[in-house]
Amino acid sequence: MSDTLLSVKDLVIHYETEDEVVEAVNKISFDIKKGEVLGLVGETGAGKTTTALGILGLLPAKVGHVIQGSIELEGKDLLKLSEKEMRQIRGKKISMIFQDPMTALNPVKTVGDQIAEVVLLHNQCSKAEALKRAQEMLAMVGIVPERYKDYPHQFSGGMKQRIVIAIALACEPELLIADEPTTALDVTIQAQILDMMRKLQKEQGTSVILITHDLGVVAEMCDNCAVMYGGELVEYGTLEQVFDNPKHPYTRALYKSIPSLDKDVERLEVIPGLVPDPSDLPEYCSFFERCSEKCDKCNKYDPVSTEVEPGHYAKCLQYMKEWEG
Amino acid sequence: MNMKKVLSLVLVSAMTLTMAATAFAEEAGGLSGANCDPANTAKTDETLTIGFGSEPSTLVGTATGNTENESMMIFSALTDNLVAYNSLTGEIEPQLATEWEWVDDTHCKFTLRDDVTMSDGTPFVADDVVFSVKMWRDQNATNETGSIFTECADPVADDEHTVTIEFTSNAPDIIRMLTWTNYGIVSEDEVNAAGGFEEVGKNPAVGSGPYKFVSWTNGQSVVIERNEEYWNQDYAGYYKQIVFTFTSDPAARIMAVQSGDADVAYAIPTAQASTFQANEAVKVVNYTFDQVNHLWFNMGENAGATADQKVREAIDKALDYDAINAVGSAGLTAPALGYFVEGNPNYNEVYTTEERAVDIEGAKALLEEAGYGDGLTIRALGLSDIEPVYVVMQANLAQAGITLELDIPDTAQFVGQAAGGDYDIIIVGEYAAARFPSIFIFFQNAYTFCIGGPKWTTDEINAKIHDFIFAEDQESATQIGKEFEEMMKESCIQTNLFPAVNSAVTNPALKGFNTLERGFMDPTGFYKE
Amino acid sequence: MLKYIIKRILLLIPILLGVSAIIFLLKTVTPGDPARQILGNTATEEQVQELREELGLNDPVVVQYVRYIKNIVTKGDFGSSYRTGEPVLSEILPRLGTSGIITIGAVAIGAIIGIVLGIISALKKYTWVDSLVLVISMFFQSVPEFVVALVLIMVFAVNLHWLPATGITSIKGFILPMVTIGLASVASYTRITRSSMLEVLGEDYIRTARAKGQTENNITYHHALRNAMIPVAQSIGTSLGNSIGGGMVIETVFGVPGVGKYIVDSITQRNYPSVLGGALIIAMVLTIINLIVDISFVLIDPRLKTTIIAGGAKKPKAKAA
Amino acid sequence: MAKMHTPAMEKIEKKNKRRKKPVNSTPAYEAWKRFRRNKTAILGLVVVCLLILVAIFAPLIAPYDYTAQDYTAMMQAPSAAHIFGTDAFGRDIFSRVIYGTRYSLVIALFCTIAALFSGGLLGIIAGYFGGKVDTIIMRIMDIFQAIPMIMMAMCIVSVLGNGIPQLVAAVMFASMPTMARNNRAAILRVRGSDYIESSEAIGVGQVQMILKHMIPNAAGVMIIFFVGFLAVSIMMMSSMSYIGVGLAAPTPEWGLILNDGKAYITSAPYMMFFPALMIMITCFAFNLMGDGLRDAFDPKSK
Repeated sequence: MSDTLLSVKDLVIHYETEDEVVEAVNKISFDIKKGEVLGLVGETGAGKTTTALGILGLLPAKVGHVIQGSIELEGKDLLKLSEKEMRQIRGKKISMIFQDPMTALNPVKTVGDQIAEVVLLHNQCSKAEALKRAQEMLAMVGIVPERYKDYPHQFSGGMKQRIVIAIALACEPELLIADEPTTALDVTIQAQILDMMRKLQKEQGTSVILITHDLGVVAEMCDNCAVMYGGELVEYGTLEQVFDNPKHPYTRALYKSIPSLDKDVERLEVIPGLVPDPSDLPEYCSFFERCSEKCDKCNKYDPVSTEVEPGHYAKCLQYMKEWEG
Repeated sequence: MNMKKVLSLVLVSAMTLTMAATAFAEEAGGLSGANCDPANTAKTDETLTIGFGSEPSTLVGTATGNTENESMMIFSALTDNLVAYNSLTGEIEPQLATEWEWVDDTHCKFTLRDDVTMSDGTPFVADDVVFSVKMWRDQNATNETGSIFTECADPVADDEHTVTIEFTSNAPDIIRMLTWTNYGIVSEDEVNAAGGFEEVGKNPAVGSGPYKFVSWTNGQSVVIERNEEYWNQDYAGYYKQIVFTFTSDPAARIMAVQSGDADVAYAIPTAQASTFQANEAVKVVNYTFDQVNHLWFNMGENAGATADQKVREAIDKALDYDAINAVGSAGLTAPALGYFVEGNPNYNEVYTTEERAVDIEGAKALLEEAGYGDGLTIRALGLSDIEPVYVVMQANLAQAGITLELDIPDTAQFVGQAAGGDYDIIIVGEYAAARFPSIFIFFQNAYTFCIGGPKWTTDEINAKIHDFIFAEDQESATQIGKEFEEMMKESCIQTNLFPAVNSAVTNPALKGFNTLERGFMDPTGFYKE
Repeated sequence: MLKYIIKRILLLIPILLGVSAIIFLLKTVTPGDPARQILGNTATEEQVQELREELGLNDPVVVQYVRYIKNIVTKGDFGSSYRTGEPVLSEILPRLGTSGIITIGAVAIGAIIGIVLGIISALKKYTWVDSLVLVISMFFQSVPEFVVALVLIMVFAVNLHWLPATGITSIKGFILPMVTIGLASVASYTRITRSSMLEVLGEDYIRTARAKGQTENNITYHHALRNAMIPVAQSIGTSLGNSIGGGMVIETVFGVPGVGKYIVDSITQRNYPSVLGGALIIAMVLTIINLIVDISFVLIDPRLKTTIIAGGAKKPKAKAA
Repeated sequence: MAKMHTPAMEKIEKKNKRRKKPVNSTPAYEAWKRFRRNKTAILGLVVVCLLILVAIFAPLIAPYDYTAQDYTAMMQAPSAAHIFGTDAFGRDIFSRVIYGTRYSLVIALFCTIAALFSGGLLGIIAGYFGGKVDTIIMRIMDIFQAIPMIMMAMCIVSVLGNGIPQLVAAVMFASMPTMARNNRAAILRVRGSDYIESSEAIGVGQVQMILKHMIPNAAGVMIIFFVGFLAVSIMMMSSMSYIGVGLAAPTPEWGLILNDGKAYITSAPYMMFFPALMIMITCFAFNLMGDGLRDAFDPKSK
């Protein structure tokens, strides 16, 4: 337990509006060790971002509600903390970077100020020291430090994402949540950003939750991998386990749909049907409609995540005794 | 919204007015410029603030022929006249001139005081009177001020303190005109020092009057202060300083008095002032000033339906004179039965109340005869002050099938239309306190530019007016006046509506509200107990 | 930056020509003869015609117009007032000061109250507070200006004697006119601030700030407010401009010698040089203020610096004021 | 069906049972749903409907003829006989205010339509064509803005006399600059959006572009201006009467009644209070409705 940084247990998050209730996250549990990079994979609407916002307590006011579950960071359940205590954690212990760098920075403040702000928030130091720290961070993310006086609109998309990362890592957080950090960037810039993130992660020993829908990025960056579908964690394991020996039908279907160089295939395999409507989820297995390996009992039970092999979990009826019965 | 004090501007520009104490001005009038009220003896350092409706363009009207009321009133505090009118006794009394006598039928010799100094410290001498008369004659050739000196020779200064002035005639009341505020004496040195006739209006350091000019902040205020070396020792002058401010909205002017920023709100529409009778925070002053509002029918060359006497009589029958009086003078006076104000020596009761009663059927019959059976539309011209009276007429005439359209332009446009006879009916009054040479001005074609009136006259009318002005004694004058009014009534040239009333709202503790001629207020008579 | 300023100033010329041309047209159409106004109603026709000749009023309109423009361009002479003979410029400038003070004060009052109410209703969206703010700010926009003015005089001058009822003999005389004009503009500022704040609070960089652990208050005042102020500043700029000449009704009720009252009085007295001079000077002040406002945006919003300096090419997606 | 049942879900299920058949949500329906939820906007709408009814049935509601003068009952404070009291001519203010609803609403409507077709149209053209046309139109608007509104109004009235068409013309000229600027901004926001560029790509003609694409999308913003301007034009009418260029006497237009009563503000405030109240209620209702419409049509700025 000692080296577990964050453990999420039975987390349920709903979005309640006047017309409908969206079950975004349904009973998710996972742990992250210090220095571990966990890839959170899944199609859009699978609840990845909601999980991240839930951890940081940034769910939209009046609409986002944590129904049940606990998120323990070093023994303390974040959901029980007051807003004031939560603020001390955000940016200090856990920080987050978002998808679209173009709008992630305040257009009317200099980048130096925006980095210095998080430093000033969490350490007792003068503005000058904070700005010096900001320049160090700029150098770390590969930007000329003297440009700390410039404004966000004077940087390209890739440069802006570097600044956002600089802000996130300025206070050397223990956990960095990156919500599709490179999706908005083109491939070449994407590779540079990912290399830089891996380098910084190694140096500072930060644990990272990398949210993406791009399996290639996961393969390159992550130690463990968690696959999400319909707000549930359908498979969890080390990179090798999940990539080389996928257990859950959805994960297997995902790999089939990746174009590979060595096999020349006329048409790519596509998973039939659509992602389930989160405001109208079935009681049974959410992947039932689209599953190619289902049996007639699959629409009666909602399977529980079972440990198929040490450290490799899958949420499918195949690995439960009800499968034969 | 009307920028200028409308009613009196129209009147004073074309007619002469007289000063008269009225029944309900709270003090009897008296010598203009002197303390009319014996109790006014104190001399203090207080400041009096008078709220006028509009700002004059000059403060020495007679230097450029300007006739704005506000400039006349301020000018009257700065200067003295040769003679003054005592409204109590009805006599003309000495002021700068100790005595005067007619030398022949056009020349009058005045003996002057020798103890008076002008505002620039120089003594007051005959040459100053010569200069002033020449100014009146040359600079005011086309208005009443100059009308009594047209084509007269320059006055002659017989010695330091006697002067002989030539007049157009020796009409009995011509000397009385010299009591008007226009005829304040100024010296040539003072006018030249201020930069000549055009400039003196802006910097009027002139005259020998009880107050001297201090400053004029354009758009804001004019300040005058007490003349400590004033020659007339029995005049105390309670206030050290008088400030004239300019606020066009009457409601705002009254509020200034209520809030204590001002002491007098001048020229408030009578109906508006009368709603403050019950309010102890302010005192309402109403006074008539020898002027009756007359309704004139256009009979000139571009006259419309009103050229037909039957139409004029139909209108006269349809009007409800009681309602008009109730709205026009807030019921303070009774409907007028003659051309002059009751109590004026020339007053004749020409109409009976029965003739004044409303007769809709009679009006309709007359309209039938005149060929307007199926309706008639006529246009009334006026400024916003008189609009309420027109609204009453509108309702009255509607009963008789006559549609009255109201044409209420702003002052500049009104003056052009009223002089050009661009109207069917128009309400204008005439200041007729005495038999001044310009009396019955609407008929006298000597005054080419006259506001309103019938735009029509006959030799017979002009002859009758001449006899009236030059009648030897009052009885014969009143008799000729009666014959003239009968003539007007017989061909229904005009109808008398109601005596004009001026109103003001003042600080309740303020006393000494004296009136000058033409309903002007005398700023120098105020005091507190 | 300089090129942009010069371009905007050059744009002023067609505007001034347009304004003077239209007023000249209106002048010829309006009845009421200026010469008659100067000489008073007792002057004879010959005298009036003689003065009309002297003032060149009988020349064809075009000749008068060209002469007027030539005077301004060559000698900077806006002609002198028919009424007082003073050069129009010297009469208008002090009045411009009075109107300017009142306008700046009014806009300040309106903006401050408007922005505060706007922020409150943005933060307290969909609560009764939001509706209450809406009702309060709407109230002053729904009552005619001169009614508000007269009521304020009644309350503060007549009953409480705190402030003078009319005139600006004392500085306190400025307070009521400023409050009257200011209150009327509160509603528009509230609405602009509210919608701008809501838009900004939805932006990503606000979420980034929250992710930094920043407090809600700081987010509102340091991050959100500054960005939200850009459209608000634009509306302050434009209203600063057009209310300079617009305070006519208020200046009349309070008896304040501002530019609005000066023009109204000049129109009534058919004092055309003053009307023309007044309108041209207001047009100039208007353009200069709008220019200053645009330039000041650069201080608030660095993004505009590039668009303004780069020849003012407005991006099609620019949020127009 | 749901993974988990929470109280919030029950509430919604109950509500869904009551709703009849599902309605296809057009933008207008969505806007109406949002408008209906906004209580203040509904209040505005109700008051406006009430005013329209009062205007239509004025003769039935008003106890007296609005021109009937009774000089024996001049300036009486509100009493049983005269609910709002009588004015300086003894006319019943309540009847005049009720008839005034007709004048004020009708003239406000004409003014707004005139303003929309003059300034509004110019704004749309300037916004759509941009470039040279835009600068020319905008400069003309600057010129009109510099000309004092009162001079324009005075000239129109002094030449054509007092009357409804002259008043509408005066309000139209006075409002042209602001109306043009607002509509231009509305069109600019629409012009920049992708669906306009895409329809240009498929070769849609210019006139058709404006009519079929631009105006429907900018309609939301224009309706907001339309309703907002109704309030502004009523206010303008009252300031026009204050300056003396409004309608001619006996018309019972609120601005005129207000102006008649202005002289008696300290001594007989009721003469001014009731017309001012009616103007306030009407402008209030229009403004609230306008604000509700703004939220409904432009949710992003809600």
